[in-house]
Amino acid sequence: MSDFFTSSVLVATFASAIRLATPYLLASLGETIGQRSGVLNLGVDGVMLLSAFFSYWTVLQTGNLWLAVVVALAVGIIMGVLYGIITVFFEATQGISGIGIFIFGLGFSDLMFRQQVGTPKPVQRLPSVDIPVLADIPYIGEPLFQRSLLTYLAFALVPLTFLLLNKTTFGLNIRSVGENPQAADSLGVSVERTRFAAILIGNSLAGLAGAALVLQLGIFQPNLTQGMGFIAVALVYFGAWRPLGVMGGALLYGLVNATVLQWKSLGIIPVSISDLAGMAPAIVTIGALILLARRVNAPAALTKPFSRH
Amino acid sequence: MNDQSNNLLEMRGITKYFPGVVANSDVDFDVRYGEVHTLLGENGAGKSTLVKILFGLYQADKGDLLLRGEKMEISSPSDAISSRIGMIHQHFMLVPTLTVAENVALGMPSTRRPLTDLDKVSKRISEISEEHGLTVNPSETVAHLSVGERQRVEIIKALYRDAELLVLDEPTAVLTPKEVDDLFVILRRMADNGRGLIFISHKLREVMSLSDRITVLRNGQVVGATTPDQTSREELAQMMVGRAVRLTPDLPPNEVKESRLSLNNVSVKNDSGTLAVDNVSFEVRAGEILGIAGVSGNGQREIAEAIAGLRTIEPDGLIEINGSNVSDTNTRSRRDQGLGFIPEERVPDGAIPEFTVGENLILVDHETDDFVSRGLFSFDKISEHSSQLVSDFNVKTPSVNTPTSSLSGGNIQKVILARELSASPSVLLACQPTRGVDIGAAEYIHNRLIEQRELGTATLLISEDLDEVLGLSDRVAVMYEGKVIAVVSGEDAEREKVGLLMAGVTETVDA
Amino acid sequence: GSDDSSSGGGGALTMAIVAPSASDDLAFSQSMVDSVNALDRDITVQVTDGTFIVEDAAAAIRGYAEDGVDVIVAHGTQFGASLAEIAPDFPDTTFVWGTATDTQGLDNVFAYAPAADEGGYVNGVVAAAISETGIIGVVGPVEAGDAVAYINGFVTAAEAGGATVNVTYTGSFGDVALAAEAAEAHLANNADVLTGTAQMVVGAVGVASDAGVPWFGTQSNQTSLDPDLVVASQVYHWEFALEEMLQLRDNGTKGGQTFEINLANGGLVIEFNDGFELSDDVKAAADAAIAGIIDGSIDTGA
Amino acid sequence: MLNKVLGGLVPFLAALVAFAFGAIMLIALGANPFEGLEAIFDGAFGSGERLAATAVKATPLILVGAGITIAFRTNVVNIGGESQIIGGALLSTVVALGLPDLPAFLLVPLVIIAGAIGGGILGAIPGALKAYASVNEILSTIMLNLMMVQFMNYLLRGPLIDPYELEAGTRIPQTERLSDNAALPTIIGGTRFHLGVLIAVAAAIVAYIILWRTPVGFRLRAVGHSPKAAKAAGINVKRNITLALAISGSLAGIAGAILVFGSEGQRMVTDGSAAGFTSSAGFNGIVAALFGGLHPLWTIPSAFLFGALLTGATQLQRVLQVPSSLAVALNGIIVIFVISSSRVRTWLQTTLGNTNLFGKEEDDEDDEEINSTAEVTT
Ligand SMILES: Nc1ncnc2c1ncn2[C@@H]1O[C@H](COP(=O)(O)OP(=O)(O)OP(=O)(O)O)[C@@H](O)[C@H]1O
Ligand SMILES: Nc1ncnc2c1ncn2[C@@H]1O[C@H](COP(=O)(O)OP(=O)(O)OP(=O)(O)O)[C@@H](O)[C@H]1O
Ligand SMILES: [Mg+2]
Ligand SMILES: [Mg+2]
Repeated sequence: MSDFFTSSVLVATFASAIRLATPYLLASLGETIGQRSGVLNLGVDGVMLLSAFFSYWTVLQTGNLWLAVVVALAVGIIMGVLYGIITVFFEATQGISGIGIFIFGLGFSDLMFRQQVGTPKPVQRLPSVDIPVLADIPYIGEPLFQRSLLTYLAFALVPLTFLLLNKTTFGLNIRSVGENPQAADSLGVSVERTRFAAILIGNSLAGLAGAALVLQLGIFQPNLTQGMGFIAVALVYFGAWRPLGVMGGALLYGLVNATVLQWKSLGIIPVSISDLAGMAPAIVTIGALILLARRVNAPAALTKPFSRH
Repeated sequence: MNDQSNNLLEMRGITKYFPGVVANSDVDFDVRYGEVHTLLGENGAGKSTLVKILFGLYQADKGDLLLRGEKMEISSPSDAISSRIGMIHQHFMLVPTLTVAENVALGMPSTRRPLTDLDKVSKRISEISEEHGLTVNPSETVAHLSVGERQRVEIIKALYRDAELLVLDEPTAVLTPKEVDDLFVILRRMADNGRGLIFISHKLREVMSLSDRITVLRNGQVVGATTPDQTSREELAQMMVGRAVRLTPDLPPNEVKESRLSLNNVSVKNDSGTLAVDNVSFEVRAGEILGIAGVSGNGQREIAEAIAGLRTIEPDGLIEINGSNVSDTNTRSRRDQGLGFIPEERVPDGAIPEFTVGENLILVDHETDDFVSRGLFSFDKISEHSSQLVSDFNVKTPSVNTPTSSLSGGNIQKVILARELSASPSVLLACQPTRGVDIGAAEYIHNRLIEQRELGTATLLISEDLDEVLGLSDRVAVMYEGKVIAVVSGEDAEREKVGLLMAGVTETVDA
Repeated sequence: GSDDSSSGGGGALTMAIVAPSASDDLAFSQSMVDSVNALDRDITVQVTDGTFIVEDAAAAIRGYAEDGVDVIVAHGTQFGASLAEIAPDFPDTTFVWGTATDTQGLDNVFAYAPAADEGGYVNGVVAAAISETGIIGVVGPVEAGDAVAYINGFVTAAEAGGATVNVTYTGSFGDVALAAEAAEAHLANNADVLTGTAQMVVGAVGVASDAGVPWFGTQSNQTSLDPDLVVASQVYHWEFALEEMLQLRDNGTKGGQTFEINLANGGLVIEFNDGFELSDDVKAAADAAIAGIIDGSIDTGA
Repeated sequence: MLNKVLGGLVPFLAALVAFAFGAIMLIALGANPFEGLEAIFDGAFGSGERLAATAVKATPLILVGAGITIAFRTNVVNIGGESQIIGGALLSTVVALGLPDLPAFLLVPLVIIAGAIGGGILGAIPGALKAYASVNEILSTIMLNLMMVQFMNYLLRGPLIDPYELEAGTRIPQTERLSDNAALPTIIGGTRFHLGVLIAVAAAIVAYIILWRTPVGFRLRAVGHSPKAAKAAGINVKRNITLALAISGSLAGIAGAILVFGSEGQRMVTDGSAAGFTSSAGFNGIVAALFGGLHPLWTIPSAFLFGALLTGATQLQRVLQVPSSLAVALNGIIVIFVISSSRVRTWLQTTLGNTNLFGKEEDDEDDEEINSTAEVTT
């Protein structure tokens, strides 16, 4: 145990937590925006898989990481348009149409991978970018300020999402259509347009999450996400639809995971119970919620299709 | 103002179909500058439908709409808003989680795009507040506001958008008498400033005092138009319902028997944890109606929920139903003890809109042997029972299999009443039993309550309609700031005296 | 992709592979597909992969049998029970089943298993020799199957070579991100050589690449993942066992025997990466280990 | 009448459009789409044996789907099918390991009941967490899915592993072959069609009866539509929320038991992932439930359809050598199209001039429930 409390191991654990948290954070922030507008998207995992594949494929073909990020964003937007049409215009049951997107993303990314790539080939990974001065701060410099640009973006999006939701007219519209679309409609706010826009933003961030995941790893595999998108959705509930809370959830989840891995590596967790230890992130997340004992209400119109008739 | 005619609004030949219903049939309706034009009619007569068409929420199947003399297409609320039409809906159109300023700013262009300009909005709200006497704190979250305050926010929203034609669909249904008086001062002033107002209400006293003109709808058709000085409440009632209606209930003498419901030192906290009911004791006896009068927000809701078992009481208190202590039991067992409960809000508390009328009628007693045999529902019996109740209570519905959501408010209320009264409760807790209900239905409900009293039910009637409380109650308890500050017998209860008590003025204070 | 790769036509032998994961996973499934394709015979090969679920695999196996395929490889232990049902219905078909250590008494079933601990041992010898910190990290999936054998062999050798070995089982065969972080954790704990097994290790190899840390592979040749840092891979050359089975079949024996691939029979091969310089001492130590395992003087500890 | 025709036709058309997409993908992969369709059809229905295989594949989907309808009708989302399947499988496996000698007529019902209990517990946990601790069920069911995989892996490679696997050193994480007395008897000889299929169909019928013919279901639906009204009427909201997820979970748990005792392997085995054991029935069951309009009875044919697609996919891959993930993608597309189609149907109904827009009033109860999918899951 004492091995764990050495500065270098703690720093590494923290850095690992930040890396693990990055895709969750991006996807969860996107889902937060969508849910605040009243739209549940269970398809995050599928969007992440598609964007992860296409951005990986872009790097494989062009070697251009930034193009890959743009491609991921584009995949997110395309899936957002699709999801927007299904949920906003066709008023489909959201919980389930999201699962449709998930299944499609799972199958299609796998199919494309086998067709276009086959055997996993490593590609360039996202470089870490040191932030001048801050990167040299002992202990926190490495985990916090020697990360990739997508990680910085993910964390920068926390206050930005807060501002978007709480300080802009668009955010006001989002919150109102998520709580009482009839009221928003009666004031001339287009519920359809607002939700559609929120879905687009949400899916774009899911797209970026896929890029963050695959470009941090530098390799793709069928079902690369292993259900990360679902965890991202769960973290929105953990964070009670607040960007800061969502960040807390992503960090907690990442930190428990990273700690468990460190402890396995150090032999603190014996091999015989390594699977049991693998349950820790989920247990801690639920446990934390029980202890917090919050009664935060979901956006009142969450999952409810709106129509005037 | 307008040269051609004095009409701000003209609706001609408006017709609107809903599945199985003609909600408006060839309706002509107009509003002049500077007048309050009242729409009157039974539940389901088509009043809301007509004004929703005006506001772009529904599209008329036939008919024309002229605004300021010009033909207009209004296909969405934003069209209506930009034509300076404002609407205060029958159900509040507020986002409870947002602040007053945010609710007002919603949908309006901001001067600081893309950011909101809530400071400016707040300032403007304060100006409007001052100008019209509509006090409200712009930075307060709407969820924390009283019903009256919410109503004010709705009006501010319309004024903020500079509405020239203002529609008020039953704005007074949930207001206290004082709030109604205040509102009317504001509305009158708005009309005097040249705005046109459409007013909808079931309360004839209000209609007579506020309106310049009155149009009466029945079954979607205009059946008459008049002015207050040419008519009377009785005549209006006759026009609406098509028959004579007794406006104030008559309470025949009745024998009062044993205590059925008793509260002893009951204190209850509200959702924010402060004491809403403060050490209240009273009892209601068989064959008696005890009315609770009070301005809303003085603990009536909490005391009702405490009696119904929906809210826990503080440890020292005691609630007994038919002599047994129910303080710690749940709603189910209180109902088993003979409690009937008509909640304050039909939806979402009293009925399930998605359920059929029949299902709502068995919501409480769905598990009795009458309806279940060998674990399974016997639909024949349920259907028989429901049809009986529908006809007994005069519920206007195509069938017992109709989803309750497509019934008018008054008819939903009748469904709830039918359910609760048919169980022959020994104790009946009736909260706002006629809120939003037309006079015909209200008369009917009052008669049923009186009938129940004659059958020996102990009724606790909680209502903000002072006429109703005074007309129906053997005794009237006045609640003020969580306490029962006076109990007067029905005969001694005069409007003015009770009104003063409701404002917290007790007799010892010199007038 | 996973499409057919025929090495002949006409009246040639037909073979089918039913494999649990992707046929190009650089691991278990690929090892079999590569091996069949490496057979020096006139064979038409069909592949159904991604059938971990026994029912799916059974449908495919039966389908191939009904189509008259001559030799069907059921490449997964869990398919055994299905074979017991299917094989008796198709006495002319040869079923090849592994990894397994017996044929369930079926006379048209051959069984096969790898001695994965042997390659693990050789890799471990080399790993301990090139490690400077003396700490080696292992990234495993679930503590099961041939992963355990490989890792046990590796640990035995590396510890004998004076190294400390930290083993992490991530709990998943597929979670690449977790495998990458497990590798990171090992690096944080001063490991300077890494190895691992199963398809999710591609994530860990990426971490090794970035850190410039040598990597040892198993099941398939993983040199393509990093031509500079992959030191050696233990590769399953099932074709040696397969060839023997086909010969038996040619001679009328349709099954009933069990094969192990190991260093001795050439079924297991330690494929060194020429791109990674190893000193002669180390090479000699590896060769000694191989020889020792073959002659039985070394106990791999598995 | 028009409503009913459209009601049946539109999802069918949607499925056709989805298949057209599948054909495009096949062409892109260089395969003949007609051969592809034929392969799927042949693989799913080509022989009695394959029909039986399709029915077996549909079995867990029916069970999970029927459970989903109960949960969704109570307005709780159950994404925890995977964990509940695993829970049911584990408990029934333990029972079979513990009582191998019990005669079949006792052991078979016992393992099914154990499955129901195991799954029920894993449903009741998120239910109780939601009702009594305000933990959202989407979060808790997702987390429980993750936890149960690890727990299964732990048990199957540790306490429950086949001793032979340790002895032989192969260490496949699987139990020993479980007692034959627990095996679900085959109903149609020479095929895999076993008792589990009938159990699933019966369970779906029971779910239907519970929901619409009993006071229990009445309360669940009341809570689903309006917890406040239910509460004021004296219905215990918390208990019913817990109950809904418990029932939903126990049906999934039965699916878990059937996956073990209806399999040829007659044992539990893991590849380390949940899907390796469940073949994602926990998710596909949701799809089946949706496809069936969140109606337990319609879940049966709809699960059969998806079962057909899944079995057909094996044949597709085998015959045309296209990756089976094509079928997965197709599956997703079908869901997307069908889910979108209910609005199209409403639109068609109105534009074709049927004034009875909602088609509710005089239609019988069942018809209404099928037609109103889009309104249900609030
Ligand atoms: N959206 C709708 N769908 C179907 N029918 C409707 C709808 N809205 C109103 N109706 C029906 O149209 C008729 C008129 O309803 P409307 O709401 O206009 O009545 P109202 O006069 O406002 O009644 P109340 O006094 O109860 O508010 C009623 O029969 C009602 O059931
Ligand atoms: N509208 C709703 N939709 C979904 N779930 C709800 C809803 N309202 C409440 N719940 C869930 O049901 C739980 C129970 O709510 P309820 O109001 O019945 O509490 P209670 O009064 O303590 O119940 P009890 O009757 O058991 O004493 C809540 O914690 C919440 O998770
Ligand atoms: Mg109305
Ligand atoms: Mg009304």
